[in-house]
Amino acid sequence: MNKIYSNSKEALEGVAFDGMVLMCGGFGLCGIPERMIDALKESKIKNITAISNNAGIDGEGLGLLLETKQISKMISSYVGENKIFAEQYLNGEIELEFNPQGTLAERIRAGGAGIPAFYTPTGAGTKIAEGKEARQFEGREYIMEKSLRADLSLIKAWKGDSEGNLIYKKTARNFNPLMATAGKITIAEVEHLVEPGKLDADQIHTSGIFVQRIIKGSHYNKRIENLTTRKAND
Amino acid sequence: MNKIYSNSKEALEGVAFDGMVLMCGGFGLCGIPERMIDALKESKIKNITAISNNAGIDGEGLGLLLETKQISKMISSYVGENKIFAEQYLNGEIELEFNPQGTLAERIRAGGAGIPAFYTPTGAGTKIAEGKEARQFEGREYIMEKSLRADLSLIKAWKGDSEGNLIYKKTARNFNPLMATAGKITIAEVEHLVEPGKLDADQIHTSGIFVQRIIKGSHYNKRIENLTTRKAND
Amino acid sequence: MVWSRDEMCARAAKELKDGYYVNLGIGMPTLVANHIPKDANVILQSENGMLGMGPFPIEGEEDPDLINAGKQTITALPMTSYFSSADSFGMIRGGHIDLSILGAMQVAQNGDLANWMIPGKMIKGMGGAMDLVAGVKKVVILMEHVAKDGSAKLVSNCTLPLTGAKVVDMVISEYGVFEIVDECVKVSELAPEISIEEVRDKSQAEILS
Amino acid sequence: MVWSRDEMCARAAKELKDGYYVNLGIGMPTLVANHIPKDANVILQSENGMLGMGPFPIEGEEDPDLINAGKQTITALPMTSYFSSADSFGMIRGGHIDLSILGAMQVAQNGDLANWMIPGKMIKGMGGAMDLVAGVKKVVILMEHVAKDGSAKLVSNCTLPLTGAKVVDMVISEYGVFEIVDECVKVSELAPEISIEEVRDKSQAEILS
Repeated sequence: MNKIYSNSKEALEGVAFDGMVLMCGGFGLCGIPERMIDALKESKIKNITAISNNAGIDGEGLGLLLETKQISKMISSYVGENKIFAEQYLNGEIELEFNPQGTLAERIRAGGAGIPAFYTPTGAGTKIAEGKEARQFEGREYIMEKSLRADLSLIKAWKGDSEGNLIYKKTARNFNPLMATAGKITIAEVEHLVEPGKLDADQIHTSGIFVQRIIKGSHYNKRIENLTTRKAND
Repeated sequence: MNKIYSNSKEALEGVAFDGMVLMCGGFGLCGIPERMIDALKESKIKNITAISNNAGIDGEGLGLLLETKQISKMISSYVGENKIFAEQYLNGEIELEFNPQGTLAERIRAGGAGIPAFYTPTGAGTKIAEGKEARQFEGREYIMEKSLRADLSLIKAWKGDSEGNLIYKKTARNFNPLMATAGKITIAEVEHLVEPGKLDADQIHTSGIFVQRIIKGSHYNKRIENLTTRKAND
Repeated sequence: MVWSRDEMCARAAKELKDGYYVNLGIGMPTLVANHIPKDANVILQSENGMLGMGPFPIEGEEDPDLINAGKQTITALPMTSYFSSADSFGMIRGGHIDLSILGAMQVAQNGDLANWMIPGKMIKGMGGAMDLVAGVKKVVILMEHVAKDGSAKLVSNCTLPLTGAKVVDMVISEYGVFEIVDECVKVSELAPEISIEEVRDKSQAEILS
Repeated sequence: MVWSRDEMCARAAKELKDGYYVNLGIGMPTLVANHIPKDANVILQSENGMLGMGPFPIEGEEDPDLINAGKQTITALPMTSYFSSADSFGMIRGGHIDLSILGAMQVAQNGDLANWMIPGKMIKGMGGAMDLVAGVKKVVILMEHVAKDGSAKLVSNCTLPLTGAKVVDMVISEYGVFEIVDECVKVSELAPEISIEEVRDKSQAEILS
């Protein structure tokens, strides 16, 4: 069972299709699968429902797939800072479902863990609760949220081995480990691809069972959205 | 905010009381908080509801608290291999609630994560489903399970720092990280206590926010229940 | 001639395909690991929080922090990863394990399984069995065809409390291999010189050829 | 004399007690970090998956893999830990964060908060705000007392879509500090030379002394 593919285009073969539900890891531009997004752009697959915390920015991340109008619906918690998205949304070209960030994360985690639905206090008594079941537990109001799964999850890790075991770096972890569990097919893109045994078994964040395909990515942009620094003597 | 206590008896002071709900980490005798169990035995606290995957064995783990009749109810997935427990159960001295192991784990995880209830396929159509709400999602039957929290969680880790950050070792991890999140007070017992910065931030399994008190344990028995070996040339 | 326990395990091992993630139950199912073909990369999960379970340790090399779900000392492999009980059962419940082999007290022809409790007897608990049968893609039961008291274990309806409803896909006993399809038991393979009539005689379930 | 933005942040920082785990929202709340007393060990959480957030990096030392929820480059501390978004919001929703400081468009006297959406305008999304107000033990709003168009922000009922119902515990504006207790706004502290009448004049909510 070889999981290693030589490049992102090959990794995408046979698992991407028009109308698919896609999960894409990352928070802002931090920890996004840059090379797999490139391959998805090249594939010209369209009518994608994209589940991703953000929509990238113009020219970066999922912003690339918005430019080519490959995405028809987004499920996100925050899509600010993206002019193309705003344009397409106001034109009615793209559908948008907002989820509170924690609800989005938990729905994905539930999808991967075989939990079809759960109750959360988040959004109770707000617009988000409309059309959802509300229910009291011990005198507090909660709403029922359903799990999310994807036909394909594209995730980014720092290190991976040929078995699909993954380790993430710093805040580039974010949604990646959850999405790895919720994809019918998960493709991991890693900066360093190593032999099994090179990763400490206690430190593996995503077990290989969740990863069907893996590629070593390269030429990372890792663009910074809000470069913020202080003077050395602050 | 000093979290370090010099021994298990001090760590227990003011946070254990008759009738409390206790979570105790470990799977079998692997990864159990040995020294904190000793302190609990010494405390003579009684009428404890103990949430723990197993009940220890005679003379080890929660078995110690069974000997002294400090436990009045257990919520567990498996209590085999414990004569005292069987005796007390058949005498009606102790109440027992069986949870499927994954349901037990998920109820605890939910308790720590602010999820009051969730649906699971586990146990649908069995005795376990009796008295619980059943519900179909996409044509399959699920049952609703409620979260668990504890007044006090006693957990065991391999390494910890003074901020309460923890790293577990091998299969001694098991229920410990979940129980850390679900205790109103969590006391962590570690084999190695280090300064902050000595643990790699990417490798920390339990963030310090979940740990209110920490002790360095010692004199570990780490008894093996089923010693199983093979010949060197097998 | 009925299969020996060893032959039953060997037959069960044939269900473990290259690349499969597998959970083996406590008891006879654990022994199936000894029969996995060398050329098949089968990865064993242990529900106490480990993927990539290795063989038992050489004497003196046992580690009390490294046990399987049967609380036996085991070893790790280069591809091993460890995780919490919540993550482990997320893996199981979420349908990521390809196959599980478990023992049984009774299997009904509709796939109902009873393997955890005999009313009136001291109950040890279901451990992870209910989660495994609810979540794993394919559930294979490895069991003696008939109970020690002579009663049939392959039955039309389970009389013992269920571990899971309509969860069993296949039963392997000393008499052969039986698939449960559309709530019927179909013979898939018989042990040498065993006739379907013999199987029917030892079963209370309806056995289709 | 109303407080300056800096004074407002300094006042908000007084709510951060030694040992508190705190989440600071994007914008003015982020600046509160600059006013944390040196002797208080306040630990900052960033909901994108970090506990123990350090200061902004020195120029040239920024790491694109290390950002806060505002997507700003930041640094780690010796006690820092990283985790997934699911674990991060488990921490938030589970009530483990002691205090959160957020901005607002409107706060109602019953504690309702509106800070994510103006109907008819392009919506950016609620991000983690709804989870924070639902899960954090104490929610403090740091805001200008009156909107740019002159309308009151401290109101009897929110007219904008809610971020959370009955979630606000305290409001800090340039006019003072206001506690929301039993669905009433009570003055807790006033900026120098500010009278309660001035506050009432700038508010649409009923203000109790």
